[in-house]
Amino acid sequence: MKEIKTKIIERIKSHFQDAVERDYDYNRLDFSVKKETIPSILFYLKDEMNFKHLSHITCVDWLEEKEFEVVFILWSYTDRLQVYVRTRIDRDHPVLDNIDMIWRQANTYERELKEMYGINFTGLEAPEEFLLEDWEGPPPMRRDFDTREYAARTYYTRPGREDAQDVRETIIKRTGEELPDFAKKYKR
Amino acid sequence: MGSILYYTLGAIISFILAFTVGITYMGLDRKITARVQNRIGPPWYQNFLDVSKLYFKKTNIHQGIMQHMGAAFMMVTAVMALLIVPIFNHGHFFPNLNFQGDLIFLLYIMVFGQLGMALGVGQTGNPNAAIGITRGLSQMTGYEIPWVLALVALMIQYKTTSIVDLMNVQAETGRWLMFSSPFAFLAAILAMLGMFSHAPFDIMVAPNELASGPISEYGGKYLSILMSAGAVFMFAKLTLYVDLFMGGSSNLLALLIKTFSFFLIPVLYGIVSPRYRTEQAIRYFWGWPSLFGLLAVIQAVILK
Amino acid sequence: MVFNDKNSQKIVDIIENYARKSSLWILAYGTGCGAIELPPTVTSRYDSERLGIHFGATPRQADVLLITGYLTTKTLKRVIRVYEQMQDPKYVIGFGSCTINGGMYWDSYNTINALDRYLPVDVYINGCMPRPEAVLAGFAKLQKLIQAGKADGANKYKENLDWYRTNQKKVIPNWRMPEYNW
Amino acid sequence: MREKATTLYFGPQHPGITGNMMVRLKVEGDTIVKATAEVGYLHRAFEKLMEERNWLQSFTLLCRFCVPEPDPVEESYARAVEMLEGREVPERAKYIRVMVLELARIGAFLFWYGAQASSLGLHTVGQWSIGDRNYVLDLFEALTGARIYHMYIWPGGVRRDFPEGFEEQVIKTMDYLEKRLNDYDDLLFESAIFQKRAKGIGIINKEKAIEWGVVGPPLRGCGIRHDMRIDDPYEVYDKLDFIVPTGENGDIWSRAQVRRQEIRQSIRIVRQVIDKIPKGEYYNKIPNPQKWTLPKGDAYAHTEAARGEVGFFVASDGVSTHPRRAHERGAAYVHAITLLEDLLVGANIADVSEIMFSLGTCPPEVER
Repeated sequence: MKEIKTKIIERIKSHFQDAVERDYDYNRLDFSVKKETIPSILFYLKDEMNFKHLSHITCVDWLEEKEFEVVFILWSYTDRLQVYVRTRIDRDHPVLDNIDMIWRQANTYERELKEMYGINFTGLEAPEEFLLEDWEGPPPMRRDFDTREYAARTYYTRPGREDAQDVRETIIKRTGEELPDFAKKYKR
Repeated sequence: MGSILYYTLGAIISFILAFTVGITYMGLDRKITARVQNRIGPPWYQNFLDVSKLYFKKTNIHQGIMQHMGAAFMMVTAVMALLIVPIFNHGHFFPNLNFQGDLIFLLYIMVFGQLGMALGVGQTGNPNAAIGITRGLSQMTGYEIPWVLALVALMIQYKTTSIVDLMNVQAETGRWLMFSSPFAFLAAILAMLGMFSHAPFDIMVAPNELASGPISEYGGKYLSILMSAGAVFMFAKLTLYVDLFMGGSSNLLALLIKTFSFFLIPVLYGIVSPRYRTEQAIRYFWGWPSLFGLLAVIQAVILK
Repeated sequence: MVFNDKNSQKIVDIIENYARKSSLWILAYGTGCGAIELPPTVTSRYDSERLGIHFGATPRQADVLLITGYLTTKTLKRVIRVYEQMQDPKYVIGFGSCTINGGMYWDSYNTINALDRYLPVDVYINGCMPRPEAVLAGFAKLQKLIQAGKADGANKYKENLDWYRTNQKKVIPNWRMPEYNW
Repeated sequence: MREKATTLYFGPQHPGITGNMMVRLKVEGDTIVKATAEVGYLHRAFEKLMEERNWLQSFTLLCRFCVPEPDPVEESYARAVEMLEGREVPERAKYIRVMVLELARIGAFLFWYGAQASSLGLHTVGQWSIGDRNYVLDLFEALTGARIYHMYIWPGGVRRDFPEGFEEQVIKTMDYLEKRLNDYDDLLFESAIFQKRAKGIGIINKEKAIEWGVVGPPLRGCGIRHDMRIDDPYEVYDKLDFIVPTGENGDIWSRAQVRRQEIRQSIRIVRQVIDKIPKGEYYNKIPNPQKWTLPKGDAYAHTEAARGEVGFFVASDGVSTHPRRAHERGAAYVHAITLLEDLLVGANIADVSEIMFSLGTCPPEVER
C-alpha cells in the first residue's frame, strides 16, 4: 500500500505542479489542486492510474472563507485505494469545468450541485430542474439559506410543538441537571 | 303473447343466475389465490360488495358518449352471448336463442365486445388505455386461431353449426366431445387461457405495466357495469365450454360443478405464472394450440 | 316500523355504507416512505384483503387516498390532482406523523407540515413508521366512520374549496393545473 | 405532419414504479425511443437538515435515506464519523454490525424477490417472500425495537447488545428462510415465462458498466467481481468466509441469479457471525452529543448494500457540534437516472417496470 501511494504521489506531482498531497494512515490519498487542473487531473487519474470509479462529487460550503470546496472521490478497484481530488472555487462566481465526458454519471452529480449550490458547470447539458420544482429562492444547500426560517414562513406549523425544537436543551433548562447516561442505565 | 313473456322471464332469470354465479366465481378466484399465498383472503361474496360499492359511487365521469357506450357494448355482448348459449339440456324454461348457425354468430359476438370497448377507450385519451386495448386485440388475434380451428373442426365433424345439435350428438352417443374430439378440446382449452385474461395472459390489463390498461379511465358505475359484464360473459363462456365438450348439464348442481372445473384451469395456471409479453403470447397461441386445432380439423375431415 | 321516505332512505344509506366500508380500494401511489409497510400489510401475517382492502391502479377506481408520509411540494401538486380525479365518495388517510405535524421534517424547506390544510383528512394514523397493525386499525376506524356516515371529507373539500385552494397555492408557487371536470 | 412518437408518463402515480418517481417515455409503437427520468418527488432536504442537527441527532434522518434497507447508510455514516474522529469500535460491535447489515441485505433481497415477481404479474412469490420478510423484521424488532427504522448502528459501536435468546431466534429464522427460498426459486426461476422475459432484456454493456459507476448486483451481473466487502473489507468481513457470485450476460436474468445466490451467502454470513461472535463490550461511549465536536476534516466511508455501494461523506469544521456537510452517495444515483435512461432506449414498454426492479432503484436515495 505504501509503495503504491508513493508512486501515485510522485507521478501526480510530476504532471501537475499545483497538486498538494496529503496522506492518511488508511487507504486514502488527498490532492488539492487549482480549479483549472480538475479535468486534466481526473482524466489522468482515470486513464493512467486506473481510478475507474467515480464514487461521487460533493461540495462543502465554507461560508466564512467565501469559498466552495468541491471534492471528487475516486476509487481504484485494482489498487483498492480512495483518492480525493479537491479544489476551492469562489463562492460568488462558482464556475467549474464539466466532466461528464469522463464519467457519464457525473452529469447527475453536477446537476445536483448546480441546483443545490448554484455552481455553474461550463458545457453541462441537462434539464434545468432536478430535484426542486419552481424553486424561486436561493440555492437551498448554501449555508446562508435558512431552512428553518423559510419553513416557518411558508408552511403552517401546528401548535403544540414549540418546545420540541430541541428536547435535550429544554430538559437541561428546566431541570438544570446533566443528561442521564442512557447507555449505562440500560446495560444488561 | 304469453310465450314472449315466458321467454323474457326466462332470459331475466338466466341473467341473474349468470351474474350471481360469475361474481361468486370471481370471489372464489380471489379466495383460492389467497389460500395459495398463505392468506385467509376476502370472503367469497367480496366481489358483490365491490360491484355494489362501485354502483353506489356518487360521481361518474366519462369523457364522451363513446366511452359511455364502451361499457354498454361489453354488457350487450355478454347478454347476447348468454342468450345464445343454452344453459341446460332440454331447458324449456331457458329456451335461449338457438338456431342453426348460432356457433358462427357466437364467434362474431365474442369479438364484438372488445371492438366496442376499443371505440370507447379511444375517447378517454389515456395512452395506457389505448396501448392496453391494442394489446387486447392483438392477443385476441392470437387465441382466435386455435379457438376458431377447434370450432370449425367440430362443425365439420358433426356437420352442424348449432350448439344444441352438438349437445344432442353427445347425448345420443353418450360420449363427451372432449373424448371424441380430443384435439379440438385441447386447442379450445389452451385458447381459453387467453380468453379469460388471467395470468400469464393478462397483458391487456397488466397493472404494473399499463396501470390496468383499457379500464384505467373507467370508474364508478361504468366499472361496475364492466365487472358485471365480465362476470356474465365469463359464465356464458364457461357454459359454452360445458355444452360443447362436456355434453351440457341437466341440473344446477351439474352446471356448477362442470363450469367450476373449467374455471379452475385458468385460475390455477394464473396463480403460478408471470405475464407474457404481447408478441410472446401471440407466438404461444400460434404454436401448440394452433397445431392442435389443425390436427382437430384433419381428424374431423378424416372421420367425417 | 313505518315505511316512509325518510325511513327507506335510511335503509338505503345503511346498505350503501355497508358496501362502501367493506370494499375500500386504495390508490396505488406510494407518496412517501410509508409505502414500505403496505406490502407487508397485504401479505400473510396481516392480510388486509380479508377486510376488503384492495389496490386500485388508477384514481378513477380508487376510494382511499393513502398519503404515506411526508409530502414534498412537488408531490403535493400531483396528489391534489389525483385526489380531484377520484370519484365521490372518497377518503383520505394521513399516514405517519409527517402528515400530522411535519414529523422530523418540520424544518425542511420542501415538505408541508400539516396535511389537513391542503386536503380533507378523514383518519390519521400516527407513528413513524406506523406498523401494519396500526394501518389496519386506521382502516377499521375509517370503516366505522363510513358506516356511521361521518366520513365526508370530500364534501368538506367541496364546501371549503376556496380555503383549500388558497392554502395550496401558497405552497405551490406555479399553479399550472389543467382544467378538468370532477 | 403527424409525429409518430407519443409521450407516455410512467409514474409518479403508477403501480409499476419503484417508489415515487417518474419516467417520461417517448414511444413508437411498443418500443421506447427516449426515456427521461424525473426525480425530486421525495426531496426532503436531508443533507440540509443534517447541518441543523448535531452528529447524533442526524441518525433519525439517516435511516430514512433508503427505506427498504436503512442500515448500510447508518453504517457508512457511523464509519465516516469514526474515521474522522479516530474512534475505535469494540470487536463485538463489529460482529453485530455485520450481522445487522446482512440481515438488512436479506430483507432487501426478499423484498426484491417480491417486487421483481410482481412486476411480471406473479404475485404469489411476492406474497410469500414479503410475508416471510416479516420474520427478518421480527429479528430487527427484537434487537433494535423497530421494524423499519432501526437507528441501531452508532458511532462507537451499536446501541444495544443482543437480547436474551436472540441467537437461537436468528438461527431458527435462517433455517426457515433457507427452506423457503427453494419454494420461491421453484416458482420464479423455474418458470419458463420468467426465463423468456428476463433473458436478453435490459443488457448492461460490460465495458460501460465500470465507467458509468454501476455497482452492486447490476455490475456483478456483467461478470465483474467487485464488491466493497472484499475490495475494501470493513468491520470483520475479512474474517468471514463467503463467495461473491457473478453473472454472465448483464441482463435481468443474470442480475436475478446474482441476487438469488447472494441471499444464500448472506444467510451463511449470519450463521458464521453467530458462531464467531466474541464476548465483550459493544459500545465505545461517545461524549455528550450536545457538546461533541469532531476534528476539522472530512471522510468518506462506503458500504456494500443490497443495491450496491452506499457511501457517506461527512465534513466537520472542528468547532461546531453539527456536521458542516453530510452527503450520501447512493447506488440509485447512477441506476435510477443515467443507467435507467440508457437501458430503456430500445426496450419494450412491457419491460420498463421489470428493468427498474432488476436495477434495484430506490428513489428516496436519489432525492433525499
